[in-house]
Amino acid sequence: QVSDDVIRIGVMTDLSGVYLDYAGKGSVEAARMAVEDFGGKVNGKKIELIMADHQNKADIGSAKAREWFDRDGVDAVVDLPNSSVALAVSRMASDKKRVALITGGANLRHTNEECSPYIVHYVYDTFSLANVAGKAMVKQGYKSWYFLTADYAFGASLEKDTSEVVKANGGTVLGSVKHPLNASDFSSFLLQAQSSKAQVVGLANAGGDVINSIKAANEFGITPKQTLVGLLMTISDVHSLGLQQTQKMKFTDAWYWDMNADSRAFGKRFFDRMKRMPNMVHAGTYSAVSQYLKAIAATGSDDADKVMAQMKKVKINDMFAKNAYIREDGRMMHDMYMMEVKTPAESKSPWDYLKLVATVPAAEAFQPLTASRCSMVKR
Amino acid sequence: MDKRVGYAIAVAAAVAAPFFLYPVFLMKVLCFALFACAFNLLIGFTGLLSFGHAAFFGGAGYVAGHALKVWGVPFELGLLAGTAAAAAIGLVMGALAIRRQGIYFTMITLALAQMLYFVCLQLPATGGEDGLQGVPRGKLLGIIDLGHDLTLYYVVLAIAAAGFALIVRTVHSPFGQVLKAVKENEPRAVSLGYDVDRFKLLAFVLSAALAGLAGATKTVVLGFETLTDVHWSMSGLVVLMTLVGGLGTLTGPIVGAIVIIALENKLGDLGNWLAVTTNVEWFRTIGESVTIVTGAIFIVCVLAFRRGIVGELGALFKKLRKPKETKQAASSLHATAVKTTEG
Amino acid sequence: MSKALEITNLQAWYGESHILHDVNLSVDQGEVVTLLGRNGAGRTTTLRAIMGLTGRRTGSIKVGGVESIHLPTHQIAHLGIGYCPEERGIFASLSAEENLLLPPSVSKTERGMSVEEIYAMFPNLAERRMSQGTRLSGGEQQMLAVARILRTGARLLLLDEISEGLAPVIVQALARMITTLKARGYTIVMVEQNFRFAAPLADRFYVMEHGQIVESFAASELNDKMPVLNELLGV
Amino acid sequence: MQTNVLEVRNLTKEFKGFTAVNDVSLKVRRGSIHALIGPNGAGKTTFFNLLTKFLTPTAGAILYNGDDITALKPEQIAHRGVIRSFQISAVFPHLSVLENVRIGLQRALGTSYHFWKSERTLDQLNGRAMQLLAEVDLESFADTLTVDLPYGRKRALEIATTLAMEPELMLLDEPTQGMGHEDVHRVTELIRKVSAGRTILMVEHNMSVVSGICDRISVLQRGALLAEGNYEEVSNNPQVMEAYMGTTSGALEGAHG
Amino acid sequence: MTEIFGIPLQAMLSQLLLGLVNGSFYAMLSLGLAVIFGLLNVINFAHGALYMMGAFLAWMGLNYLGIGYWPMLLLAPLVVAAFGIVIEKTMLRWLYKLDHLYGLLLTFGITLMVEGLFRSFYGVSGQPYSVPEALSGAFNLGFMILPKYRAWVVVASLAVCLATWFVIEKTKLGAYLRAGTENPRLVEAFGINVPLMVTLTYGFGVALAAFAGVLAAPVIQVSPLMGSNLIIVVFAVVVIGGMGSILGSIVTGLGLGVIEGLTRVFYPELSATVVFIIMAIVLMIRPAGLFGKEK
Ligand SMILES: Nc1ncnc2c1ncn2[C@@H]1O[C@H](COP(=O)(O)OP(=O)(O)OP(=O)(O)O)[C@@H](O)[C@H]1O
Ligand SMILES: Nc1ncnc2c1ncn2[C@@H]1O[C@H](COP(=O)(O)OP(=O)(O)OP(=O)(O)O)[C@@H](O)[C@H]1O
Ligand SMILES: [Mg+2]
Ligand SMILES: [Mg+2]
Repeated sequence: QVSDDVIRIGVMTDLSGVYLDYAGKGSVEAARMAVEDFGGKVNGKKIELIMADHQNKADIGSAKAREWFDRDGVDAVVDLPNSSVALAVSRMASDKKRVALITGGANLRHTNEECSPYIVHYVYDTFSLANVAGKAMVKQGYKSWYFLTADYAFGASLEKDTSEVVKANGGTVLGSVKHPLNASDFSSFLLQAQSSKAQVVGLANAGGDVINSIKAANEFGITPKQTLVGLLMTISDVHSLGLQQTQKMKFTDAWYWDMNADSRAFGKRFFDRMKRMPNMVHAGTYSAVSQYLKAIAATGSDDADKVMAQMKKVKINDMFAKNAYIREDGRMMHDMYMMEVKTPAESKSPWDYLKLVATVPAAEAFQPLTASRCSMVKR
Repeated sequence: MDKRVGYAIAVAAAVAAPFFLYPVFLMKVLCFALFACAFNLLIGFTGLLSFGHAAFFGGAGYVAGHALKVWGVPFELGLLAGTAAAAAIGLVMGALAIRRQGIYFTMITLALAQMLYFVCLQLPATGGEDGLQGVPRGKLLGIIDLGHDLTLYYVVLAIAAAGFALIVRTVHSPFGQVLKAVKENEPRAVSLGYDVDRFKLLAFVLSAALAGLAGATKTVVLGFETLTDVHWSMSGLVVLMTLVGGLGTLTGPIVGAIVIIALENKLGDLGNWLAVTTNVEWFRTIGESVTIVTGAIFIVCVLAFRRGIVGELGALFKKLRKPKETKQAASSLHATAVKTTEG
Repeated sequence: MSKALEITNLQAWYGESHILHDVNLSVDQGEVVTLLGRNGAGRTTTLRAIMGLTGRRTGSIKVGGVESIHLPTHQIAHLGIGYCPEERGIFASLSAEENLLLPPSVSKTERGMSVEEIYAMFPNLAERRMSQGTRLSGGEQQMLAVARILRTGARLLLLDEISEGLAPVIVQALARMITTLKARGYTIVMVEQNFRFAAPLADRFYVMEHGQIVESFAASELNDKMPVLNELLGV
Repeated sequence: MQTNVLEVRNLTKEFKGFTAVNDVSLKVRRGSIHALIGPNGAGKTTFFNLLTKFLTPTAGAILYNGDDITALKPEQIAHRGVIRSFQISAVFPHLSVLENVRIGLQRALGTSYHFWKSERTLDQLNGRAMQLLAEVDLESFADTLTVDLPYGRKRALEIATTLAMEPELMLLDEPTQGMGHEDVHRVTELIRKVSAGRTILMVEHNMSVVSGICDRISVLQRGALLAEGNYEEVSNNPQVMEAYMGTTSGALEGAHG
Repeated sequence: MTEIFGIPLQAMLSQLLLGLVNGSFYAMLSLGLAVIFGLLNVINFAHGALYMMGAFLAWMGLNYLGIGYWPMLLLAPLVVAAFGIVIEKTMLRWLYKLDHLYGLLLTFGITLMVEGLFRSFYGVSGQPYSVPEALSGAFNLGFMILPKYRAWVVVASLAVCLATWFVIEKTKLGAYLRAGTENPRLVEAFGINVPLMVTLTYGFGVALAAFAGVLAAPVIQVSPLMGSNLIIVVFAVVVIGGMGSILGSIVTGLGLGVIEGLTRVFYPELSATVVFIIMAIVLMIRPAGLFGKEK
């Protein structure tokens, strides 16, 4: 019983704005690869992949999603970078009983206030970013922290969560400075971080702000003495800055292409198509789509309730994650990693950028169910 | 006479539309149409180009959303709160900006609106980049459930129509007369005893309030409000709508809003359709280049179609009508619009 | 020797409106010619058309024998023309003296009046030389507008209503100035409303009406023509 | 009632180191036509600007009907009945002639801020507007767009609009400047006509106009009052002849026609 | 250690200095806007996009052609000037007779297109560009480490700004420009090739933007969005300084950079809005801006 005999998956992403490199076309390609790996069919039913650019506008995203669900018979949406779009679209998916596989979004609310039986939060969230960085770093002896925080909700919560973790693990927070979103120059803020003499400067910001902070940190001679930790960073950022600037930085990652044979194989395939290596969002999108299709294959139905039940039932073992599973609140539980950027000398080949510092098991990385504010979680 | 026929046809079309098109999409178009008309009230009839109208649109959206969601006020009060907030922001912004003319005015509105953007970004109440989600629609007059799209559609249609009627009336009011005079020759208006700054300010506040009404309504329709609506690119968008439709024409902004909203939402589909029909894969990329296409439209409009769709049509009909006095009925809507331009 | 200015069959438009219809006139070297006419007759437009400042224009305008109808404005000026516009065109962001020194020399051979000569002719200006251009009174601006084209070496002067709004004492000074200029061999085309001012100065008159020349005569015929002028201008 | 509508006491205006109006005291008698003449740059326009508060005086007081109005704003002065015209024509070009006059009349209705009223509520003013247009011979142009009017007619329209304000005191800055002879004549007659029942203060270079209609003449020079009196007195004042006329000719007639 | 309002004097000094660096960018950009506005009466919304283009050209020069920083410092502005000249000749030219608003709208459209194109070719995360060899390293000023490159930015931009100011206010060419600002047709009637002057002015104005862009390339990531983040602040700077005032744009640009820098220490939350707040205050007191002339 596949509705109208086609399984439709919609990749909703940002094809023209700030998440272009972070998700964007790479996510579309990753989803396409997953579909291809099924031979374009599940149980003889055709799989159709459609995509849309939400332009980082929630109203465009939700209008598109509405059309997809009501008219085009889309069964699942995937990716959803940009938290306002992700919130609006996943809400609509829940209303219409369709599956939302959030691989690009980082908002903790998807598995808390906004949780629903139809939402899977797949790759990472702000809690895990903070948690992994805080724990792993303090354990490695980086005890004193200073934060450079983007002055809006995302930055503030990232800073707050990380501080709590740092303190809980025996570290200290020496202070923080707030900078405006899209600041043109970070030197003033970094000088304040420098004079704090903290071991770690945590970057509680994202995108261009991360990149420009790192540049200024190099210029003012902060980096060799103090360690920069990107609280939200991907390999795409490392690539665009180059190893010279980013060497020895640390950041939290959910996946790296050079971790095992499977991931390397995927990385190479992706590279051949996109001329760049995938980041965790791309890999997560591939994995999420594959798991979704597997669940349809297993249940023989594209009914959201059945598929979701199936997805939550099985263990996930693929190139993205080993021994992972989807928790009752929709959180996909997988190990997270603390990565360090290699020095130019250590790097042997193009895109050979990172080395593993620590693995944080899923149970430690993500928000424990006991703390969940999700209404589906039974206590 | 024929003006009425034109309006009647428009109303009939609007009433029937939700049976053919998405009500939510239509409501969004209506909200933007009202927004553009409100904006046009300022540029078209006082000659002041504001590049900060997003502040009213989005600001009202946040206030209305907050009132409805957090304070749980009824639907009408929510809209009212949004509108009043926009009027208040308009008053402050106007009081600062009105003292300068032309391009200075434009830049000041732009900068002040950007300031509001930063405030919205930082305030906890707005939810930062998550936006304000889950705004309830509530009930009209406490009885009629607005959860149903079609019901809400007619309510929104009524709101937009009322707003539009108020704009038309304002243009053709004693106040509108003075505005025209001020636009034509400001020192002379002063010497005749008119406090021109207050007239401009009132026009500005009116425009802000109506833009706010549009923004508040949009928030209720979609159920959320995000930073997009207070960002300066939203101000740019409303300028584009008005420009495409016809600056200073009464109906132009409506047409412009329809065209631009449709474009924003459907450009990707259009690209895919072109790719399928012509077999040129390149067309698919159009969907990824909304900003480039928008920019191109701006340039083309400014260089070649300054009068906008309605303005150009009006001029065309005027030309056609000159030799023959027939065809009046068909062109009535546009002709009236054009007449107001010249006024 | 070629004519200083020879206009044949000139048509000119402002946008869509056709203002000048078939204007023909010629001015000899060293002559002072006055264009008379009612408000809106097209006299200013004629001067502007010579300078290429109207919209479209057709016909022929020869300046010192050189065809200028297809030239851009700045090249027309370099044929040796000094233009004093009706609205004076004093620059607010420049001081009076900067205004005076602004126009570049337009002739390779001729040197215009020196600044000293000019200040001697208009003592008011010397006094206000450091003032911002538009802070000058209406009359002072008018003087400045005339004064600044005398410096450029232009031999053909186009003067539009230079006596307008001036005190009688200044008007008389201007009359003396025109006489002086004429004696120095300048060619002058004046547009004047003020017939009493123009009458004794001009060698020849053209009368315009509705964008056309309707009458032309020499100074010697002036008395004979008074009835016609009376009818055309109400003089 | 005061015999003087306007009394100016020791009015001074300095622009950075330059005194444009210097300690001028002047009385304008009710019902008169008072001319202000003087060489270019004497400060006449500046003086007008001070009276209407388009410029702020450096020192001195302006009394209107005995009240000190020195501190009022331009539009407040207009409300009191002091209306000026400009040296260059001031009309609303894209309104019809009738609408131009109505703008002047409209303020009295008190509905100028009423954006919710129909503009048809203004039709009640049409009668009065036509009367005013009749006064300046413009009835036949009522529905014409103002840009299309000839220059002289525009000045007439401007006067009609000014009259609509029921001014007690009209300030006219060179009302005949740039006009052809017919127009000069028409406007002169018009001024004479409208002067009935009100006071007019005008700047004018055209001596035939001044001598024809003005009751009293003040002569400014370099910002200061040089002479005052009727035409006879002023025109025979040797200082005035020297400053304004030049010494060549005896009569204060000038080159103007 | 001496403290001012709880901030060590040394920190204060270093923030002042950094503010000056940012101020130099503001000054250069607002100067370009002022020059263009002066003669063309166009608010060049595309200024930010052209600044970005300058930075990108520097990067492209290095990556595709192997041309280093110093040649690009000259070449990039020239290329952008050429681009500007094409825009002026083919588009802006037709708008002069109309309301200035159309110029703003046109350049707004150009901005969207230019930024969109760069974004679709180069993504958004940007391209790295490192400090030129000769200027790497830093001065130890005792109270802070000042990267040599930042010092160079201040020196270079001040030199360019002052040279521009001198030409416009003190030379005959400048007088033509100022007169052309008011009444271009008349200046042309005096025999000056105004259309050419206008074209070159636009070229020069956008070259200033590109120059600032090249200067910025080693400091911030070269990304398609770098201009749009900056341009609105620069607009506010221009309003505060008084539009069209050359000196005003230079002084205000530097001054606001410094004030913004201090805000970053005393009250960082406000640093994004402080410029706009100052703008509001200035407008209340002096509607024409600090250096602007009342109409
Ligand atoms: N820029 C313009 N656009 C359109 N029409 C114009 C323009 N300038 C002048 N005209 C029209 O051209 C005609 C001739 O005007 P022109 O200024 O040449 O008259 P004039 O003889 O100099 O009279 P005046 O005494 O008013 O200066 C008038 O009907 C006028 O309305
Ligand atoms: N804003 C100002 N700043 C400086 N000086 C000024 C200003 N306005 C006028 N002036 C000067 O004041 C003097 C008087 O100017 P005003 O315009 O009042 O003269 P006027 O008597 O009206 O002359 P005209 O008959 O030529 O119009 C002039 O010398 C002028 O340069
Ligand atoms: Mg003329
Ligand atoms: Mg005057």
